[in-house]
Amino acid sequence: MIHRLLAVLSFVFLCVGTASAEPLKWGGPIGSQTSDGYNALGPVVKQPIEFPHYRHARDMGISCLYCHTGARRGYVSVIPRIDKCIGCHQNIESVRNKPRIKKLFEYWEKKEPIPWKKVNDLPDYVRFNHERHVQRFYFRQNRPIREVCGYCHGDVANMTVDRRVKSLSMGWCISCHQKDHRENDVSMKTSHGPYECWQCHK
Amino acid sequence: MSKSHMLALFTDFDEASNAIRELKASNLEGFNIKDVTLKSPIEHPEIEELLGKRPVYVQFFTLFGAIFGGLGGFTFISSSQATFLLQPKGGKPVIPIPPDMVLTYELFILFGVYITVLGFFIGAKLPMKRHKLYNARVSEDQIGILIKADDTAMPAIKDLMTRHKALEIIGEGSK
Amino acid sequence: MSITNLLNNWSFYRNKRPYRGQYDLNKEYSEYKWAMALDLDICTGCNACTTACYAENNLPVVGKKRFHHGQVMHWIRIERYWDEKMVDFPEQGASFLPMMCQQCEAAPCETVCPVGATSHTNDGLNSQNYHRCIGSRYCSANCPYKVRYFNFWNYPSTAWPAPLPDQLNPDVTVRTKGIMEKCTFCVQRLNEAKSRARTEYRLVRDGEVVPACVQACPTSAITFGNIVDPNSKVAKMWKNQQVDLYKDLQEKDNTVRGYRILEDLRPFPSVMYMERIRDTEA
Amino acid sequence: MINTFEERDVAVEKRFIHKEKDIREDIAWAQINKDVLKSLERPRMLFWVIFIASLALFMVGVSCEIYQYQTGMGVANLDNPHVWGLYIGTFIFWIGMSHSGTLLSAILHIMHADWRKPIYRFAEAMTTFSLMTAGLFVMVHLGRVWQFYYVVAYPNERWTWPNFQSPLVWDATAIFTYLTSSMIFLYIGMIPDLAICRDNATGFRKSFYTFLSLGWMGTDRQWANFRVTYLTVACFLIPLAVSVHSIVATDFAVSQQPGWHITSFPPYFVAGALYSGCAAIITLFIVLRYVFRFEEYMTMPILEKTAKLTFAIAMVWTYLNLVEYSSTWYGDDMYAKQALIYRATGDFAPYWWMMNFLGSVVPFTLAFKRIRNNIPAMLVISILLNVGMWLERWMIVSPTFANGIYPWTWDHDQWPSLVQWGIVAGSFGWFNMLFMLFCKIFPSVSMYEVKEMVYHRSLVRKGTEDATQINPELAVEGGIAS
Repeated sequence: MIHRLLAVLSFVFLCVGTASAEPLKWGGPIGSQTSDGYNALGPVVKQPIEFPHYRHARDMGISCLYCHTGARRGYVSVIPRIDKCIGCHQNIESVRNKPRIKKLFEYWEKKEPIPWKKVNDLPDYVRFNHERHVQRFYFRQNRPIREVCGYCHGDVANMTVDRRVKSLSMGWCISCHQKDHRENDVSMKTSHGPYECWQCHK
Repeated sequence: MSKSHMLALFTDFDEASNAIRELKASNLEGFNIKDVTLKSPIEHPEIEELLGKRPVYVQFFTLFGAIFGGLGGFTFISSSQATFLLQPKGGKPVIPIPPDMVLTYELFILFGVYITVLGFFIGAKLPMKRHKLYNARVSEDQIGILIKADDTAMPAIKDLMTRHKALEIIGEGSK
Repeated sequence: MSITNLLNNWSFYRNKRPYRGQYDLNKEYSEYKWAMALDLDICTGCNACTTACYAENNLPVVGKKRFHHGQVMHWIRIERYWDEKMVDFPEQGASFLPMMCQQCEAAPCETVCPVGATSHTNDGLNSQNYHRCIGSRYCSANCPYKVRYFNFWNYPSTAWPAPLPDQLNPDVTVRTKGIMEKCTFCVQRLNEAKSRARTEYRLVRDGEVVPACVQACPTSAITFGNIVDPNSKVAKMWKNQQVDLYKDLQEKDNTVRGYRILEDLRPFPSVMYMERIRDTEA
Repeated sequence: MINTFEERDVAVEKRFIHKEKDIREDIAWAQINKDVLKSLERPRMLFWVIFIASLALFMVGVSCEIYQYQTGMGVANLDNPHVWGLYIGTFIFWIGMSHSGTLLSAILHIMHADWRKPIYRFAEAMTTFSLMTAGLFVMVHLGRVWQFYYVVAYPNERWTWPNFQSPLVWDATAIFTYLTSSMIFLYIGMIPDLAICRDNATGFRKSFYTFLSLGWMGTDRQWANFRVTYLTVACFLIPLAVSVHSIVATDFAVSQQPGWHITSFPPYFVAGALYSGCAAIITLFIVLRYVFRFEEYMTMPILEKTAKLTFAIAMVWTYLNLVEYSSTWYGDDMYAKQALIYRATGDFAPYWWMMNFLGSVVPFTLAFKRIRNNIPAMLVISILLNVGMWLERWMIVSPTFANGIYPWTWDHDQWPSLVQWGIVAGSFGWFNMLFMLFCKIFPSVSMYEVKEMVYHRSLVRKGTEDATQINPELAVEGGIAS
């Protein structure tokens, strides 16, 4: 009996294994799997100041590109310098005495940069080109900026301190690159992302 | 009707085959030639023939495994070459036939062998627990005939075995 | 399902490179094919290109002993030959041949890499993916020009003592031990130029971007550009020298000097050399 | 003139059965069990000497590899055009050595040559262990060993696949297939013997063999399935073995290097593989025969037959070697011609000539019966042949790099460093160690097949003595077998 069961099981295993083999299945879930799972939150990063993203991006409705200026013209999206923070906050007296703002001004008076920590960190040999993605999806397709950034960064506008949301593994990148996206909001022409090694790896 | 087992050990292989031949011809009630199991230190195709048709299905496993390995192998290789990350390689097509054939051939053999062996384990019912009437001497130099029959037929069989110079007859009860 | 993909695109997957018209402005994904033309008559063998390459691409300096043993890491090297028969060695000068990765269209190194660390890009470059490389060194064994260099030692920890790491180019990986590397035509510059051009809805202009060696060459012996664009300097030079990218045996007049090295092995290199002419009677 | 059956049988007997008694036919079956099982318990002192020496040698290799792992491939004294060295040469050597195990166990099994029965088990073990050693060399050779799994095709989070066009991937697949298949073949063929061990062992060993023998009882059903399976796997193994070494040959033949780009490489490699494997079988035969007191089973006629086989394969190899040279010489490829001249006259010339001498001239000593029956001489000759075959592999790899197509990269001061030599020596230690352990733990003479051999011969003898009862099938089988 057990042998017949073994035979059936191994046959089933072979068939299921073949059917679920990755090359036979485009866009399957395998590439998106990481140790912490799909769409699970990454590790908690302790920042020097718990920057309230929700306050700026959601409540105030500030565009992501206002602070992360590099995203539309370079590889790196840039964490804003302290003078950018001060430029606004020196005119906002109402929150001046809040503990986080006090901390901010402490750094400003000490003339020290804030030692922010990187949250969405890629390996050093990978270069994510923010410019291309922002140009394509924000400037050409006219999608809302929070949606464009949110592909990879998640709903930052509802977070306080940013946490990594997507796995950011190579397979995850590719799972999006293989899809056809419209080239701009006028034409219906679509194309997929590039897939050469040298597009991202340096 | 309760059934019991009996193991007869022989040193003379000719006597053993004669015993089986006679058993087969005897038409005892409560006994079927299918219930005879031969245990021997070496293989005896000639005695196995006497026991009647006991087909081996290993070759069907081999066939399945080889076909699966060959077709599945080629599909696997060529479709993984043609996945989204397809990278053109030095002047060759994305799916080059000769290299894929080499790998297909290897996978054909790999699965052929694996599934043949799987078939062997299934066909020979391995791994199994040894029968309680197993005797270590059948792995040395004696041939053993294990018979399952009705209790009523047992004395006659035992008598037949003794006539054929069985060295020892071990019954279920006598152990 | 990929089987449908296989069946639908079978003829595409069976296409061999290079095929004529592969690089064509009218077709998708073929706006660029980077190529070089190298005039040996102008080259003075000054090694500026090598030096520039060391600076641009984070090449480790290995020292005299390892250089002598052949563990040197120069992506572009100046080869010296004393091959002119008319004059004896002291009188004649050396002829120089700068040799870098030829970015072959049918690169022999690509097919043999077990992990696919090296493959072809759409711009006709022969890409080398350092962190995919496992160091089987098969590509070097199969490269007819021997322009692939293997990191035999752990250079990141030895080649750049304390303040030197600050001068490394952040756009280029510092390669660890046990991997293969080679000339990239300074792909970090090309990618940036392409991205900039794309943002501005245009193609890269001729001369807008050059690799470090071309930039450093004091005599402008090397010309670099996009051969797809018929008006680019390099395309004109290829055309004038009657060298065709898709041919393994060129039919040309005696008056032209252009040739590609080891063309008979059919790697279809992307670098055209122009023969040196020497007035031996003078 | 043969007119009657009786006369025919007498002739058959004269010709095949009584000519060479490769094994005593009246040996008691219990005695076979006893003799072989003794090897699991009390080998001669030499066993431990060999084992300890191999272990020490292996440790030398391990320390060299650790040093190389931490420092980089530079310690192997390779350089940039000359990127492959002894590692790849020795890799081919070990792959090659594995082939004769398949020759003895699968090919001769299908051809009913039953003189192989006492010696095929250890040859099959040799296949397995030399393949393991070869696999290690691939690892040792890699610049980044810790990433070796990139070659394996498995679904991963990078969505990448190995490059299936690369001969190295074919190699990996072929070696994996060959290693696992020959291990399975070895194991399946050993199950009846493991059952014998189980029935005779006590204590911890009993449970060990009980586990491995899977409850084998030798029933007719088991034997019938066993026979079909063993034959099928043998049939698969023969083309597999040929394909494995052909694929190793394509590692070279596929590339553009002069001296490698040769069509006759695959058969040349296969012949060389069988050659070095047969020579290694002779060496191990002599060692095992002494160490485990197997004089009764590993008899001189069997050694002689193996020696004849070696001689024949040596001549095949010599022929293919000459084909390689002459096709290059008369060919049109100036690069290849110049590489050939370089081998014969350049820096590697002494080793090249030595290789040709050891590979093609030394085997002629095997043509003499007196030498074939002289054990010390056979030991020396078999080792010499293997040295020759090892040199052959080195001569394939190194001179080509030293003198390739591109003159700027010609490299004449290439000599393997102590680290390379240490790892190569360590591999011999590793192989010997595993092999000796195998022979100590598992029966290295196949008991049930020796019994079959004795049984069939006694049947044939009985048949020829009593011409009326002859079973023609058995007579023919025995005839071919001897």
